[in-house]
Amino acid sequence: MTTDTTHKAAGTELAENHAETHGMSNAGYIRIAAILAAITALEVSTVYIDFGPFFLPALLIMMAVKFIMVVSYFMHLKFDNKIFSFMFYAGLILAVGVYAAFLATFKFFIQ
Amino acid sequence: MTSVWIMLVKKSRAILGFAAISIVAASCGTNAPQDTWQPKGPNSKIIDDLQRPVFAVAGIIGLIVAVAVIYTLIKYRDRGQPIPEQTHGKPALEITLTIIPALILAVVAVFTFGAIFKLAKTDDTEMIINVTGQQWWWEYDYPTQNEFGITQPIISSGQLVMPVGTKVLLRETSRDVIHSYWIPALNGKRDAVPGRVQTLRLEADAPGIYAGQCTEFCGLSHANMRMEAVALSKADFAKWVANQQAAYVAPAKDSLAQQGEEVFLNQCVRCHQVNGLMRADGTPAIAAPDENVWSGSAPNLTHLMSRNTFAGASFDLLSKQCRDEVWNAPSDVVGTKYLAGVTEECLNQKDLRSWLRNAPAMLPMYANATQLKATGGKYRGMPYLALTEDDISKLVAYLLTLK
Amino acid sequence: MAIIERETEVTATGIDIATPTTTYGVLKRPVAATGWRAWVFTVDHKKLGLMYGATAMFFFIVGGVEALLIRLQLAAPNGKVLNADLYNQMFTMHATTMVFLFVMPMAAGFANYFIPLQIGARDVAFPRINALGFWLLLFGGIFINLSWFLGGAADGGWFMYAPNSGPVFSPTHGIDFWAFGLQIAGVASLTGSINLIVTVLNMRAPGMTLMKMPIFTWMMTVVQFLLLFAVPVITVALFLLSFQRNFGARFFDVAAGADPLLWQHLFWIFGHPEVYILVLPSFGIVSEVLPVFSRKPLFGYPFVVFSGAAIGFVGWGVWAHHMFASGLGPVSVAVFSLTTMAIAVPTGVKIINWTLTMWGGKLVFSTAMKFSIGLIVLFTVGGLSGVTHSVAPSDTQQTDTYYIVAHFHYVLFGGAVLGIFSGFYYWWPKMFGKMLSERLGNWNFWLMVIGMNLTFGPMHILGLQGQPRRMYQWTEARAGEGLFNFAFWNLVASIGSFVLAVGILLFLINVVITARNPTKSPLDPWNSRSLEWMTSNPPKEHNFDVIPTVHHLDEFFHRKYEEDPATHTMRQIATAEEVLAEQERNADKHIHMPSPSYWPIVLAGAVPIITFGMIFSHLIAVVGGVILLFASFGWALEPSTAPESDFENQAAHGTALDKVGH
Amino acid sequence: MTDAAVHGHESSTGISNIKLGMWTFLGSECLLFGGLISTYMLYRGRVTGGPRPAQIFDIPFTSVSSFVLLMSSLTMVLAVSAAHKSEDKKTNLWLTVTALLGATFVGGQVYEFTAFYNEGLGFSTSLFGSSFYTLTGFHGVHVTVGIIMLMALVGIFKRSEVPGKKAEVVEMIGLYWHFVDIVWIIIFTLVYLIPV
Ligand code: HEA
Ligand code: HEA
Ligand code: HEC
Ligand code: CUA
Ligand SMILES: [Cu+2]
Repeated sequence: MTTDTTHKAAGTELAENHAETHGMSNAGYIRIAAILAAITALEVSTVYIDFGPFFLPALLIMMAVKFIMVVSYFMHLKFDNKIFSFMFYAGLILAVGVYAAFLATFKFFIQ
Repeated sequence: MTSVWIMLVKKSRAILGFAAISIVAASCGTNAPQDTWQPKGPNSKIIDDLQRPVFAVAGIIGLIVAVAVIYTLIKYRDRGQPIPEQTHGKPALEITLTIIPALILAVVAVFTFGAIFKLAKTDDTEMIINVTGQQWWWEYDYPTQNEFGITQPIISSGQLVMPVGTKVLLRETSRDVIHSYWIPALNGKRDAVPGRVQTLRLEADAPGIYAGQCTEFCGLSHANMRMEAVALSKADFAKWVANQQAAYVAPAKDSLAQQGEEVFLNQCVRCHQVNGLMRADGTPAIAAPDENVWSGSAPNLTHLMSRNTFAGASFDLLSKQCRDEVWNAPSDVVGTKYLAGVTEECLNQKDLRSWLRNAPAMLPMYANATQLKATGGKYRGMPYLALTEDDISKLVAYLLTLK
Repeated sequence: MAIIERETEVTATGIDIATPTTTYGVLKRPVAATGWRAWVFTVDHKKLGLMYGATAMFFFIVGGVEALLIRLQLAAPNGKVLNADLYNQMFTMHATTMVFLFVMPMAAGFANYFIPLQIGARDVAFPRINALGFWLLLFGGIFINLSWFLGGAADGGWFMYAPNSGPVFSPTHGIDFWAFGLQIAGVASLTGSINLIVTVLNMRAPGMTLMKMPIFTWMMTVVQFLLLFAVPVITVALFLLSFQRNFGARFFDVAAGADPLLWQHLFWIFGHPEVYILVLPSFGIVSEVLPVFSRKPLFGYPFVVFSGAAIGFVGWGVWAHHMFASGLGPVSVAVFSLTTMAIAVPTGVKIINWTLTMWGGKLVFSTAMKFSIGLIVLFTVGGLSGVTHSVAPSDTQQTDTYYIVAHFHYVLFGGAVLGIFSGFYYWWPKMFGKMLSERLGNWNFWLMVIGMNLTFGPMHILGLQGQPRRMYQWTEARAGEGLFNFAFWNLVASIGSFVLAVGILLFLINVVITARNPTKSPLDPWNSRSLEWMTSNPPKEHNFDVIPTVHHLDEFFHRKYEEDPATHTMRQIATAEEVLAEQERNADKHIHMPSPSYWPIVLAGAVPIITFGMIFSHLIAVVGGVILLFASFGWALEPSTAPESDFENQAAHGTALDKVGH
Repeated sequence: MTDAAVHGHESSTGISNIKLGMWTFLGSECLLFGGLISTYMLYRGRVTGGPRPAQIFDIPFTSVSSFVLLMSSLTMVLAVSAAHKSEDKKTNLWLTVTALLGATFVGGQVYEFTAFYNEGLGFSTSLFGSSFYTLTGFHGVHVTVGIIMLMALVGIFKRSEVPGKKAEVVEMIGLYWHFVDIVWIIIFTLVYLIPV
């Protein structure tokens, strides 16, 4: 079990399997990229078109959607082991929570 | 729940005695002037009523843990018994022992919340005093408040003079680094942060002098940055205000003091303001400390001798004997004694003279010319001025006229 | 703590020296040679653990001597031992040294040494990064202390509040050295945390589920997560500070509209998790030691695990309790007051579980056990004073007084340090194959406990009597008279600190005596419970002849004992020697270990050169940068596998135990 | 970062050490950039006489360079995909394109910084200046490090001296690259698009 030859082989196998079963097709990636590009265009348009009260929420939602799409598809998080998601989202959620509280103590959100 | 709390407050001394731990014991009878367990005003009283039971609870829990551990050590020490069953815990017991501390803390939290918001109130203020910290002294600025007879702003330093039974609100800020204002007998601390104005409630029940100390590390002379709050009866306070607003009295012609005034105009006035002081040409002498001092300010000396201390309350203006007389005076006469100010007999010549001789030698403060690079040539604190002993005598005589 | 050179007979049971490969030009991978090279180029987690330990111990003495100077100065009013400037440097560096260069590296040392052993692994996940972390830490520590000789050390206090830490208020280079040095040490912590997290998640022995992991490993894992997320925050803060001091940024320049509270928040968002980073390793050690010497499993293992995780988690939401007097506004104060109280609950769970672990046990009072019991009681004292701080209004009376100093020394010394000493006595035979003298240990323990109470106990009184901290002198004018006067209690504290020093000196003497004493320790001197004891003392290079398969929490214990169905007490079924012999019979024939490497020390060496250049001359920084780049490529191109380093395990032929001579 | 392969050790979770290590590292990076972004958010309006953000930002320009960086994520993912299929030529091609796109972005940033500087926003001008350059500078350094890694990878592939598993190494650098991209997604919105 610690004889390395055996499990190295096992490891490689695992990695390859996994690429085949979970990977997206290149066409899929291009589709994602197209959506991302479209959202970006929409984001930029907010500078020129008046979205009124929806401006801020719309921007933030678009930002979040892009973020999650890159993470989920390009970075494979959606298909990969849950531990990766835990590691990353733990950091992300902690960061958002802590820094939001931090800004709140400066009354940042109620200015 | 509330009744338990009130009982704890009332019985706290008894409980403290029971939980005879040195920390807790520190609350019973003492003499240090900055004792945090001797409230002398309603704000500190709010804190005191909160902390006594909290300390008692903490003491009791500490005792329980200690006793439990010692009992276990004695009872279960190895006496040759067989290795016990490998039990892995009792969830019910665990959960109970988790919930009990949580409940205790929940009770503490409720009362804590009440105190926090009570101490943060600002809408019942009766009097405002602006307090500015700088390395290493405090400046007090009383804005115009007609109801107290303050018809023009009063600027003072070192000792905060306030009327008793009045809800005073300090508005604190700083001109350089963070300092912290703290008169333990009257309230907890509040930092004086440059770029911010923050408030601290103060109110004294009885006339007296209450010691304090800057408690945010602020550089070399942090340890020397002290202050005192002087609470005067309302009548005495009115007298103090009147004196602070009295017009400048020039020293008698040809007196030593008048020569001192000249030296002062030459040497001191570039930093220190004395309201009403005129130059020889009849123009008012206006100090420009911002050009000389890094923090941009030096103490206003107009009524120097109405204070008992100088240089961040580090040194006494009064000789030891006179000082003790004021400090130990019973509260009904302390006002009168304080208002007497510094007379010639009572002046602490030694310290004042060495201050004028070489201030940086008395307080570490990088005020010597060799260390001015970082501040672009400006002094941090009062510089060494190379005065002759003669000049110093003249200056002392002059300063004594600044009642 | 001297590094005791491993004896040849022990290595003889281990790896055959590998020959280097030359596949990728640049440099050969060094061989596992003897002498100093065996240490400098090593990637072995055990050697690195010992090197961490030795470094930390060195800095403990440095920080301790600084503390003694502080206490000398404060023994009497208007102390003249140090001037104000030097005093300010002294307490700043005392705290920096103790926190970042003693407790954290010591914990890293224990983690390095014991996590792989406790989870049944042969090394950590990234051995070279492990070595890199150690060298960065060492160089960072030296770098910070260089400032003593180059114009003066940092003088802003260990939390270095802005704007007092700005270029105007602290014109020497002390704070530059401090900020860059901590930055370097921070990288070490970060790489270390990634390494250990991956190790724990990925390299456990078969059968060792997370809930069968030894509790020390668990607590260390929580610590690594705290480091992982807390270090970047101080990294940001330190960058802002360095950019202000060295490149003219204005982050804390009030004239530009800066808010000094920015620094406070960033520092304490890191700083509060940091205090749990300091104490949780010791909680882990204590949770190992108490069951062993109570002959009982840890009471409520899952509760201890989850409370550890809870402390780690809640620890993120309490940072502003260090700022109750800063002027946050009542709502923030109330929220942080509440969360701070909440954190006492999971910590209480630990205290209660430790006590209940001893309850009903068969208590053996070894020195390690005494230190652990000391921790329970003294940490509780510190924790309870912490709870009194959490009551924000009363904290406004306490903050920045000696009462706070008392609190954190009780939790740090009574918690972290006592735990570390417990670990020393418990694991010394494991690490060095020899037992520390228990008789000296007894003296060591009592002098430390008495000394610490004499030193820090009076600080409660001093603080509540209104003595502020960080004062280079105290004055009789504010000292009071009678029972609570400053003079008496300051003197007691100063005397106590020397009692403490003698106690620690005894430990050092104990180490020396032990190193000279030829007697070997038994294989399982304490009748221990976890995997690290299921191998020789000290462990072989490859840790285990065969990776054990785990069935129980406390696997080793359960291989030695079984329950008597009638009385439910435990009876021995095998000795440790027998368990080990069984392991060796099944030893792996073919074990592969990573070869040493030149690159970690070279890469780490480049970093202080860069930071030195940032302070003094950008040319030097460029030189450092070139070395860094070169080393990175050397690192990347180094052959990762050296097939020749495989070896036939001689232990498989049943000779190891005879040679170790237990 | 290839030490994992060294170990004769089966992983308890069945996943590779370096991949887990990389994700752990990225989790930590969230707090680094979070701190920088929060500092910027706190200080973005504090300009002390210097130019305000809205006065100097050139949204069309930045939009284009953001788009370039976004597309480099696509080329990166194509490189990873090719690497998994062991198509070395394609892998190299996509890696090179990614590096070029990254370089275009960094070039754009250098141009932008120069332009801002000429319009009066120096590093010491104001809090806005200090925190803007620090945030975007940190990001730029991350991109630059990514480019160096990509180029090194191409070089190493050419000499077919890849230590460890090729596809995995490409994937690792890919993760890093995408992370740098998502950080920019946030910066682009919070810094550039939300006006002050
Ligand atoms: C090892 C490090 C460590 C640990 C573990 C702690 C633990 C705690 N700390 Fe401490 N703290 C520091 C290190 C540490 N601290 C340092 C270094 C500083 C000062 C930094 C500086 O200013 O330089 C500081 C400062 C500090 C402050 C700021 C004080 C000030 O500057 O004004 C506060 C305020 O709330 C605080 C609170 C607490 C609390 C509530 C805990 C709790 O986690 C304690 C919990 C433990 C117990 C409560 C005991 C056991 C529990 C039971 C037996 C159960 C029953 C208990 C109850 C129902 C109460 N600490
Ligand atoms: C883990 C952390 C840690 C540890 C272990 C210690 C240990 C000690 N600390 Fe520390 N201390 C801090 C962390 C720590 N401290 C922090 C964070 C601060 C706040 C700083 C700030 O405000 O910025 C502080 C501040 C602080 C102060 C307040 C300074 C001030 O506010 O002005 C004092 C004062 O007494 C003090 C004393 C001591 C003493 C006597 C020890 C002793 O326990 C030391 C014991 C060790 C030794 C004595 C060395 C080993 C002995 C020998 C080698 C024997 C041979 C040598 C001789 C006899 C010369 N410390
Ligand atoms: C360059 C500026 C400067 C000059 C010139 C100067 N001082 Fe000062 N002085 C200060 C500062 C700053 C302080 C406050 C220092 C402190 O408390 O630490 C001070 C404090 C004092 C105090 C204590 C005041 C108080 O209320 O605490 C006195 C008295 C004093 N100066 C007298 C003089 C006299 C007399 C002269 C002239 C011979 C003089 N000073 C010249 C800057 C100056
Ligand atoms: Cu002002 Cu300390
Ligand atoms: Cu804290």
